[in-house]
Amino acid sequence: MTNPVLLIVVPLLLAFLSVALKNNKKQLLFIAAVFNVVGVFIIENGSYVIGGFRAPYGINLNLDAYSHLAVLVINILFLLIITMSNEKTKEFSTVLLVALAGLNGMLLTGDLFNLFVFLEIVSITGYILSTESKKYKYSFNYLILGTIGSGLYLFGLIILYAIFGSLNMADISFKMLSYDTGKLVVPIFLMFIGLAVEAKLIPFNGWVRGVYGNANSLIGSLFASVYAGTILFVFGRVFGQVLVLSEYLVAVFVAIGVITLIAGEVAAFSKNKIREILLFSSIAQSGLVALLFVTGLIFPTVLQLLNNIITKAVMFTIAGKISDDADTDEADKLKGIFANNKIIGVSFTVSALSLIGLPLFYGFYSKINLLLGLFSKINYFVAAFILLATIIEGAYFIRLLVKLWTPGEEGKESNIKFVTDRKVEFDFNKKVIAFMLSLIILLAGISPSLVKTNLFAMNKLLNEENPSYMFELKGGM
Amino acid sequence: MIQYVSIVLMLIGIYGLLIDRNIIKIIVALNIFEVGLNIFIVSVGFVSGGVAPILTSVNSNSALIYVDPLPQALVLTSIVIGLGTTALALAIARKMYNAYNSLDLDEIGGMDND
Amino acid sequence: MDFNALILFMVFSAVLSYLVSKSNIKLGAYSTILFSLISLIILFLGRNNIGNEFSLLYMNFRVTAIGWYFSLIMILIYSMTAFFNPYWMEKILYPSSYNFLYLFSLAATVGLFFAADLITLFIFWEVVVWSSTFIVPLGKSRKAAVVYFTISSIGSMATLFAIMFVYSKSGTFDINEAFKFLASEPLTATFVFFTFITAGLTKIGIFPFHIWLPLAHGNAPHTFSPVLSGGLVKMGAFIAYLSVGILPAYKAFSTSMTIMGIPFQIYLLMVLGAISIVVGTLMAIKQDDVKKLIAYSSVANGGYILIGILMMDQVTFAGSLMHIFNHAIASAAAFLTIAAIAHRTKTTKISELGGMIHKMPVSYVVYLISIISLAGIPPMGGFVSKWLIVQGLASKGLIFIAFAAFFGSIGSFLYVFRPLAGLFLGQLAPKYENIKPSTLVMKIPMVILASMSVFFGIFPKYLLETIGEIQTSIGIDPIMINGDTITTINGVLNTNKVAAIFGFGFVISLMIFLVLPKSRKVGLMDTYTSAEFIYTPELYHYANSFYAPFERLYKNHPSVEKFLGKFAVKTEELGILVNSLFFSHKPSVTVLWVMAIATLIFLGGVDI
Amino acid sequence: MNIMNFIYAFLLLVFVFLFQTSITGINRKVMARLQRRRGPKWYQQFIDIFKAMSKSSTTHGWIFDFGVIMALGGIMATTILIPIGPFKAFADVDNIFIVSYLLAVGMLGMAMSASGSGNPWASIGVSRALTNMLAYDVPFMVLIVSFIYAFKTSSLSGFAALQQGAGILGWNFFRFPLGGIVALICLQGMLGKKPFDSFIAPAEIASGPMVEYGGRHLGMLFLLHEFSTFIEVSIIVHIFFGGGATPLEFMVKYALLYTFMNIISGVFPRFKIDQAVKFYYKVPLALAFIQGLIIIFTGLGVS
Repeated sequence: MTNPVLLIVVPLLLAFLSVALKNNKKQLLFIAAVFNVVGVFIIENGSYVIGGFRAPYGINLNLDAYSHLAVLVINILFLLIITMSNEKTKEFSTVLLVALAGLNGMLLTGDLFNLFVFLEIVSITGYILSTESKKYKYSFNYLILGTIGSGLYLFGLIILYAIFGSLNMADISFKMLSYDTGKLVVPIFLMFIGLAVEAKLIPFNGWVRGVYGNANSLIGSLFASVYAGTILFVFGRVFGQVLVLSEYLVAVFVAIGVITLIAGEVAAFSKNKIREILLFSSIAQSGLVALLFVTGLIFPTVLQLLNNIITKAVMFTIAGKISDDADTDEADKLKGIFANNKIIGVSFTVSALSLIGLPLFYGFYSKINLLLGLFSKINYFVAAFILLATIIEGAYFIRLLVKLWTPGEEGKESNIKFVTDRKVEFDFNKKVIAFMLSLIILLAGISPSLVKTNLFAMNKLLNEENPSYMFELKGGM
Repeated sequence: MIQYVSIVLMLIGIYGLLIDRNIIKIIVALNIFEVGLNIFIVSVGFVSGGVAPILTSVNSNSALIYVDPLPQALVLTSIVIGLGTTALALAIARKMYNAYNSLDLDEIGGMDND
Repeated sequence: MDFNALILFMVFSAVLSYLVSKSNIKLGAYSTILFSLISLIILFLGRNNIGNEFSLLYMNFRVTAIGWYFSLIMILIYSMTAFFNPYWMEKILYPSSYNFLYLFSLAATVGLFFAADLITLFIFWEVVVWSSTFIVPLGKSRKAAVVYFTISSIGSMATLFAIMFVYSKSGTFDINEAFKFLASEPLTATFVFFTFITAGLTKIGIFPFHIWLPLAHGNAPHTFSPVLSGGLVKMGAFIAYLSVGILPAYKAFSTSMTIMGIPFQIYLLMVLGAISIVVGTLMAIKQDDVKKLIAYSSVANGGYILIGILMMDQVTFAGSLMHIFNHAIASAAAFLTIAAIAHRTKTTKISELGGMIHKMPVSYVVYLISIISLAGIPPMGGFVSKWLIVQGLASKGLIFIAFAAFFGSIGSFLYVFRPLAGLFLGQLAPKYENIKPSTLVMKIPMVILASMSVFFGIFPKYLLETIGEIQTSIGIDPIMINGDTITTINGVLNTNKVAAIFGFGFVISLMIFLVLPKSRKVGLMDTYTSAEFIYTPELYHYANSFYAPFERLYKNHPSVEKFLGKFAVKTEELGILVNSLFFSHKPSVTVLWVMAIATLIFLGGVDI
Repeated sequence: MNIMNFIYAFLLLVFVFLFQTSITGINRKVMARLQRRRGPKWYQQFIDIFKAMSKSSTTHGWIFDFGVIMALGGIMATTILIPIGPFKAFADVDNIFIVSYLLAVGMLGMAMSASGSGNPWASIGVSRALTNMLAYDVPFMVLIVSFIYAFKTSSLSGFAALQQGAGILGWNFFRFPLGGIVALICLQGMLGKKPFDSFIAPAEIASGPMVEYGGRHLGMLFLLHEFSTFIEVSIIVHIFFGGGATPLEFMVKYALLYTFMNIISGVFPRFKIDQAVKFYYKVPLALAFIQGLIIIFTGLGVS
């Protein structure tokens, strides 16, 4: 058995090395990312004890179907994003290495306090990355909110510990089954707030606009795709699988999710800057994913989450690059920008259409699955809200795409002479990877069975009706 | 009792976050919040009449009541993380002062609509 | 040839056409003609496929008579319009993508009509929507594409909801099976009926979803407007058919309150159809842009089609199916003539044109025949279908619906005449003195479509026999047709005879004209001017606000556009509110939120 | 349908021409007496028509000619559809919808020709004529729909046959008085008589559509006018006054109704076109709906 702890340790080790080997930082980052991607395919499912104490007394790593899929996707996306924005990684190599370690740790750990530690590590790398834009007040805002959030998470966690005397996820999960969950509203809710700050749920996400809205191609896509993906995977782990929620809490969380979804879409509709549109769409998607996790749907939610983070990786990279080169990301000033960058345009379009959930793209498959799930749970209202959100989402994405593809004045035919004179040059890496990702989205949409048989073969649990990893590994106990 | 004190400390910290406009004061408030939290964590491990869970020659009798040692370990970690965060926050505060020539969020801000 | 091969062929032809266009734009445009014509022939000859079932990937298909009929119309319109593509290749921003999307959306429509399960139906529906959405902004308006897509997705999302709902209840996506359980559940059936049909309503352009038609049809590239109006709108009719034909609406609503024998749920939609007729007619009357005018006429005609389909009976349903065909070819032909004129004059505004008949006589004749058919005047096809619809309405005594039908019918004389008078007739502006007539390739489809309008007006039996078979296949009495005599409860119509009488009258009139003394040809400016001297033909041309006194009567009308405009503004304002409430750049605001929510939860959670 | 039908049809056209033109002549006399004038001779109308036909004329292009031919052809074809008492040139074509839509062909041809002249007065006239048509046709058609629903027929002779045999009180005009009033108001609009004649208003828009015509074109339009008058009045006679068991009965009813309408026209001023629309959509449309609802829901008067 290959120990998945390598996924955490190796990047961390290289992070220390990178301080010494200043000139080769970039290469080290690349090595770590490649190592992790390769490693993901080698590691095997199981529970791994760290430090010699048997669970639930010691810390353990849980590698089951869910976390395996998560580390697979997150590591691959991490590699793709740093390759796409290769030119920007030098400055932040060390931080990125630490972040990679933290992200893997968050996904793998089977211990709630350990999760807090990794969460803080990842958050701190996030604060540092966000300073790249030189908009320090946004970073400061992010820092304060992130710290408060994780403080509240810890607060709730400690109360849980006081009640159950354990920090092990599986242990707490089992103990909660025979406990009146109605009495756990306060600690669970504090933990929820803690994760919600990072997961961008309204109203705990005041930092998002400043940070995402000014991020460059590398950092924007990292935040929107890798960071958001990780935190949502963890959210699904904690609130979808570990903690047993009372009906009251489920209702409150679903309400928060729905509000996030609708408010996010509406806010995105009112925006003109590409990155702001994308960030509000990310917020909405987070709300959607969170509420689906809370509803107890795992498989369709994961599908939707994958849809979100893969497409956002492509779109934020492109949007960041555009604003880096053209000095603006206002759609009105970038009319017809894709006319000169067709491959990038196609990738962006495919991603956007997939995010809306239009057929022939992967997003449709996830949308159908989550609707099927919701209907099987008789959650008609949530389904109706999701469809409503889709309408708004479609409206602003199509508006954006139309602006970026077809320049022209109202009442005059679209013509090349209306194309903006701002120039954006996309390098080879971005073109190839963005196009490849959009091709994958397309193929997965045309033949979803491809996804199902290949990617999900190792993930049989997710296909089952009521997946709970707790019963597979029992947290290593 | 000590738990109430800690919660009061946390609330003071949050109150500071709510009303303070000065970056340094906000960082201080954040620290007060964290201190309150840390005290709370430690307090959880307290068992009335318990002794330190260390096997010594004095109290080798395992029937004795021990205090919970884990929260102390946790709080160590938490303090370290808090320290790191504060350091980073101060670094950012310095950068902000260089960039905006002010430490007052109201003066720095006012660009909410950008 | 099997139809799964047909669908595959159509998809690959789209890709092929893209590749060809990449190397040679003109050749690519001609390839769209070729491919769509081949598809048309395959489909036409493959009628024996009706009843076959096949699957591609995860999609299942079943060839039905009505699906065959709809796809025939669709491919016909596409292939005829394709003849215009070569002339627009230099003007369109992305010619190769245009060709690809053109053929791709065609393939998707055919897939839609042959869908055997609801998911397949929905997939192709959405594919058509997004593929056509990207063609629209190549024309004159970017906003049009957004409105088109948004309105379409309102419909498709409602339909998706219905599909999922039905699936969760019946456990199957199969179109024929999924709805069966509704027959005994009137309440659920009402809900499913209204949500499922919404996509159809948005696509046909039924009030209040009609606003996208004038925007999209009026501003799409000239070569795509015929397809939108003649073709894609008819997809909505198909959904409407599914909602009353396959969904057992009449059976399910048999216990509900009826109005003149029609369940009120269905009557409600018929009223919407009637409102669309009136609104479409009134708005068409006041348009200055011909394309918008024809677009609004599509709204009105969509109302007829919807009403007819909802009746689901022997006469009206047949009339509606026939009207789908007639309106498709007539409105496509009308749009094509406008495209031919815009090709030379670069404008479609009535007030900027005039006297085009002297430069483009063929376009004029085609336009004349098409609008006569649109207005439902014999001896064109449109007359037969409108006659059937009106007969059906009269036999049920639906006078309020009939009022709308007549209002639309007579109102259509008004609006079809406007372009005729302002654009084709009247004074020819000197700047158009030297324009050339339309090219031969453009004339081919126009002449074909116009002659079809005439042919099916005189010999409707070739169409009505097919429609009768469709009616038999879905279990309602086929339309009674004997030779060329159509018989309904209240009357008979022999189109041959009417045409012969018309011809007879025309011949006599012609003879009178020829016998009488010859007349002298004079110029257009040589007219009675109340003794004024006028030298500017443009000023001597009555084309602006043609029906000014009538338009004044309803100039302050409320409109869905205004309402939706306000709604969009409100949505944006809500977005700004969300922004300022939740997304402050100061930590204190968010911390306050955290505390407020936490306090609320504590208060609420403690006593639970 | 054989050659005899067409011969009958031709004879019918000739007969209608002679009959209607005479009636028009007589009516000119009646009108003159009403206005305390002597008036022209009863055959003055024939003289006018033949005189116009014999004069030379000018044309403004092929559509100008073609429109006139199409208009007269369409109107004559419609005339052939109209039964005169029991006499019909063709069987089974007197469907009210066929008649009213075929009538529109003639109208359209005339409008085309007029606009083709390039004279704005003509276009203004056409615009008013079409607006007028939208006003009067809709209430009338609503009425017709309820009749079709009640009587299960839509042919003119069918309507007429159902009223015969019960005396004057069997006429639809008396069985459905509201409808009868609507029909007469609509007939006035169809005929383009005052107060609904703003589209040819001679002093205002120089006779509207007719402004450019002369010679054979004008002569043919005179013919057209006679035929279309015949069609419109006949429709009302058939539907509301029991048609005629014999051609003579029909002709008498016809002459009386036409004269009556003319007399009404003699005492009215002229509506503006928007006033006409407003009027038709206020009074006759409401009455038509009331009558329709009465017929459909109570069956009152249907027998």
